[in-house]
Amino acid sequence: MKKVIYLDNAATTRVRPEVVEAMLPYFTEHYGNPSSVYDFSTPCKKAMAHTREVIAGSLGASENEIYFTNGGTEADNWALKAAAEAYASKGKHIITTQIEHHAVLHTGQYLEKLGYEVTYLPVDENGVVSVDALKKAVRPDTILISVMFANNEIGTIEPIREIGEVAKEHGILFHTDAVQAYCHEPINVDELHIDMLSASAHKFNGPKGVGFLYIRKGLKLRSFIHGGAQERKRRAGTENVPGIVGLGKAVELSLASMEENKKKETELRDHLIHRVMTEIPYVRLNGHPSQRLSNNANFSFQFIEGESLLIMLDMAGICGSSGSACTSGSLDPSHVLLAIGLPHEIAHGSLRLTLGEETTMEDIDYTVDQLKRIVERLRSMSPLYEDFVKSREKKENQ
Amino acid sequence: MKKVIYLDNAATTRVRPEVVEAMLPYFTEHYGNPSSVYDFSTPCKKAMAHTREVIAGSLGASENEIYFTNGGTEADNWALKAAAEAYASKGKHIITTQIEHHAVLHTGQYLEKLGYEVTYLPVDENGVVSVDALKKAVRPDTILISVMFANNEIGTIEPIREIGEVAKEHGILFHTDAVQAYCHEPINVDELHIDMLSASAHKFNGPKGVGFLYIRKGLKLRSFIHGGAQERKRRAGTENVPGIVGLGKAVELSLASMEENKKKETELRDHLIHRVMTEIPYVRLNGHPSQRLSNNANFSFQFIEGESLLIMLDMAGICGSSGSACTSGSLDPSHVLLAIGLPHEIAHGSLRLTLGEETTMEDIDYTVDQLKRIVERLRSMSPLYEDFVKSREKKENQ
Amino acid sequence: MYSDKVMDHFEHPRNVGEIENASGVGTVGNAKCGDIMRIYLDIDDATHMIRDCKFKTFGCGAAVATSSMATEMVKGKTIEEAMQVTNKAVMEALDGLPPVKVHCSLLAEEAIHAALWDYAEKHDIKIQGLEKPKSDISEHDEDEEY
Ligand SMILES: Cc1ncc(COP(=O)(O)O)c(C=O)c1O
Ligand SMILES: Cc1ncc(COP(=O)(O)O)c(C=O)c1O
Ligand code: FES
Ligand code: FES
Repeated sequence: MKKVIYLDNAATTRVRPEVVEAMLPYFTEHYGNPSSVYDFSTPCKKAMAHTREVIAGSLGASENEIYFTNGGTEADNWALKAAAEAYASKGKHIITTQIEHHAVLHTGQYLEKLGYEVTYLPVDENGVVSVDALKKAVRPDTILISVMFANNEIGTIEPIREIGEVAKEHGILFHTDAVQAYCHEPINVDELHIDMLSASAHKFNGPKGVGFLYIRKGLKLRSFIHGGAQERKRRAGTENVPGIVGLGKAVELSLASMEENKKKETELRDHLIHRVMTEIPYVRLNGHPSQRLSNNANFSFQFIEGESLLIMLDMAGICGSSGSACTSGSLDPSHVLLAIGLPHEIAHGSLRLTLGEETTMEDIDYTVDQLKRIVERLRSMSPLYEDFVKSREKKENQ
Repeated sequence: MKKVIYLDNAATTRVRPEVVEAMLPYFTEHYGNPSSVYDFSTPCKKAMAHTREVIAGSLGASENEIYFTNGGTEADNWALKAAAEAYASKGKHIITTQIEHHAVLHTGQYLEKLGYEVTYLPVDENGVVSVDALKKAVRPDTILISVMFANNEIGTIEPIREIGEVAKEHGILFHTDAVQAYCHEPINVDELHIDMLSASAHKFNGPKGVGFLYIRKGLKLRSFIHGGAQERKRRAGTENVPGIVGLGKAVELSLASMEENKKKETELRDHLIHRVMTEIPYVRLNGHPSQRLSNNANFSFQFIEGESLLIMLDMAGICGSSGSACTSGSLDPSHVLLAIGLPHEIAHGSLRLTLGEETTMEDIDYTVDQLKRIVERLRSMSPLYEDFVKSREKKENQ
Repeated sequence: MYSDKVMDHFEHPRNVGEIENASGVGTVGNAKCGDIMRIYLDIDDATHMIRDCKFKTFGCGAAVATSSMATEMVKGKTIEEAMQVTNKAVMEALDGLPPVKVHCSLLAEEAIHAALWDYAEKHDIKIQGLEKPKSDISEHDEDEEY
């Protein structure tokens, strides 16, 4: 088998072997239903309580503010729909941004159909939401602000603290989609005035199919999924105990190595960015130059198309992505890249490389070498490049 | 460690070791995001396609009618809410039963708050829904009939074929919550005129946190969870690939041994019922005497309370349940037992024992022996039994 | 779910049974969950000392354990002292109960009060602080803790 260099850690990550190890007993040994009375299910209840404690600790929250979900998408849907429902009598205006993940954007659009009004804040060329624009958008009937902690495509980290302060000042609920940031960046919900926060285990070497929504105590949010009395009557359905155990273990391991890992990733990422920017012509770095996730690099290569690039990288054993993996069902250029002002044809030629804990300097160097070759090759096939070269020659000759 | 006799297989089941085995590579080896372009995620896509094929085959459906969810509760919520939304212009009347799982009942109540009208059909003393009552309940504005395939507490199997025929005749959508029946009873969606069907892997020795909703082709049902383009744009969120692989394996294994397993379980169950009914006085069998799930036995012991019974069984190493595990957060007697006409105090003294593929005749005999001892002990502490004995003595002395 | 103390009292309940010709008998039911408890008291008419106390309970683990503990706590006490045995005191003695089970401990308190009331009626005396027992006990629904 050929070696694979996996640089798509924003799409999903490898589950750490220790996490799988921790989950295993809960499939065949401690398989009880946590809602049961008998002692046989005690290990399940304890394990769930432990994960809740670990997560609460990681956010400066308390255990009964953590609600397990089946992932980030469900958490986002729940936060937006339940907040809209709960506070409809106060108002029907919601503020979010143009660069949210589809889990928030499409939920916003759904709420618009139900009669809510949604403001999608623009961002600057680095993908940063303007706090001033937010302040101007606030209205007396605004009930919810939802701004992602860090963007999944371009890695920009948003000014969450300032946004939280605006929300607090106006008594508006503040939700943040922290799916890309949780366990990658330190987060304290009180310091940042966060009322709700979504996270997903598979983005930090935990299992797929489990995540959580933090809901600040006192919020009158109802269920999104109705049924049994699980999760203090707020999230029905038999709990995914092995998944929840894996989530807890992944949080513990990630937190323990977060600082070190960030340092290592930043170094590798900066090396990657430096080499690409200096060795490949006609390329743009997308996202904020410094205020970005330590594992994210996003480039636009002029004159070439992203999918072709991905396929050729794949042939070289490199996994990258063009826009968000979740949306690759669609052919439109990424809404995030359009929001930062890229013209369509440049947005199409973008590549996201996201590092993980296993990425090495050799991987990065190999990737850049291949990238140079592939970009050159694709450009040699591109009519856009041909036009460009010809018009440049013309200018030079004049 | 003391031996545990697990007789709560309706609450959840042990994951089969072969199922765990099948899942393992998808945590640490084939961990790609199925939405990705690169070859690295091909095994994930193939594995998901395989599960879809297996499930479609098991129901006589086609692959693009199977939508993965995170369990039975989500499938039920989706089916009811999306059908209500999609067909609201035709009418706002829904028919279901009084003995549904809370995943359906509470969703029905939620829809009532949104302005829908829900008829909850009564059942007879064996828990069977009357098809005549259903026919009378149908109105021109009825858009959905939701009747469970088999009840989770008392095991009664409902007359699904007749109900499907009524639905078909009137052009009404028919959803069945088959969480307890799927992989335990043969089901063909065409023969039974089923339009939507919910199932959950952990009820047939698959993993928790994964299930599916079958949606007949052509139904205009929308998303319930909004976001990325997964599941043909109908169910957003990164797919729980290991869970889906486990689901597929569990279906394959269960189907292969279904007939044999049913035969074995029926024999054990009948032995259990026979011994309890003949050796313990003042006991009632709940549910239909023959038209019931092969693994379900449900008794009401007069003069004693269910939780005490469960705790004492637990001390003897036996796991049973009183009412549905999911609802044990509540103190009310089970709505199912009230619906079949039991008075409160008798409903309180009920015990559900549900067998699994590992249950042996020795387990059953040991359980009955313990049960006799415990029932006697609890009755000796019961003021109700005291009153009963005294009034009986009085009558005898007269 | 339950503390070791609760489990001990459940597994080995103290004072289960009846008292023939008891000085006072009280039976109460809990409307919320349909459970029933009966307390028998044997009281010294001269000293008002509770010489013996027995119970029978149709109820959950918490109901059985609180009955057992409550009978232990009132035995050997005077009527006045027994009035101080509140459901809170019983719960504390059991190292606490799960929140959904707090109401079960009310059964024990009310059953003792009902038995004392029966005694007071039979002897035509008044007991300080004792009110006519309710036939149904229930407390306000604890709201979901958000
Ligand atoms: C920012 C962001 N929000 C939400 C999600 C959705 O999470 P999940 O796919 O785990 O449901 C993702 C990842 O796909 C994401 O990157
Ligand atoms: C009949 C029935 N429907 C729905 C459910 C809910 O399934 P899950 O807990 O897997 O979401 C269950 C089991 O708890 C059930 O027995
Ligand atoms: S030419 Fe194939 S996606 Fe545009
Ligand atoms: S639940 Fe009824 S007394 Fe405890």
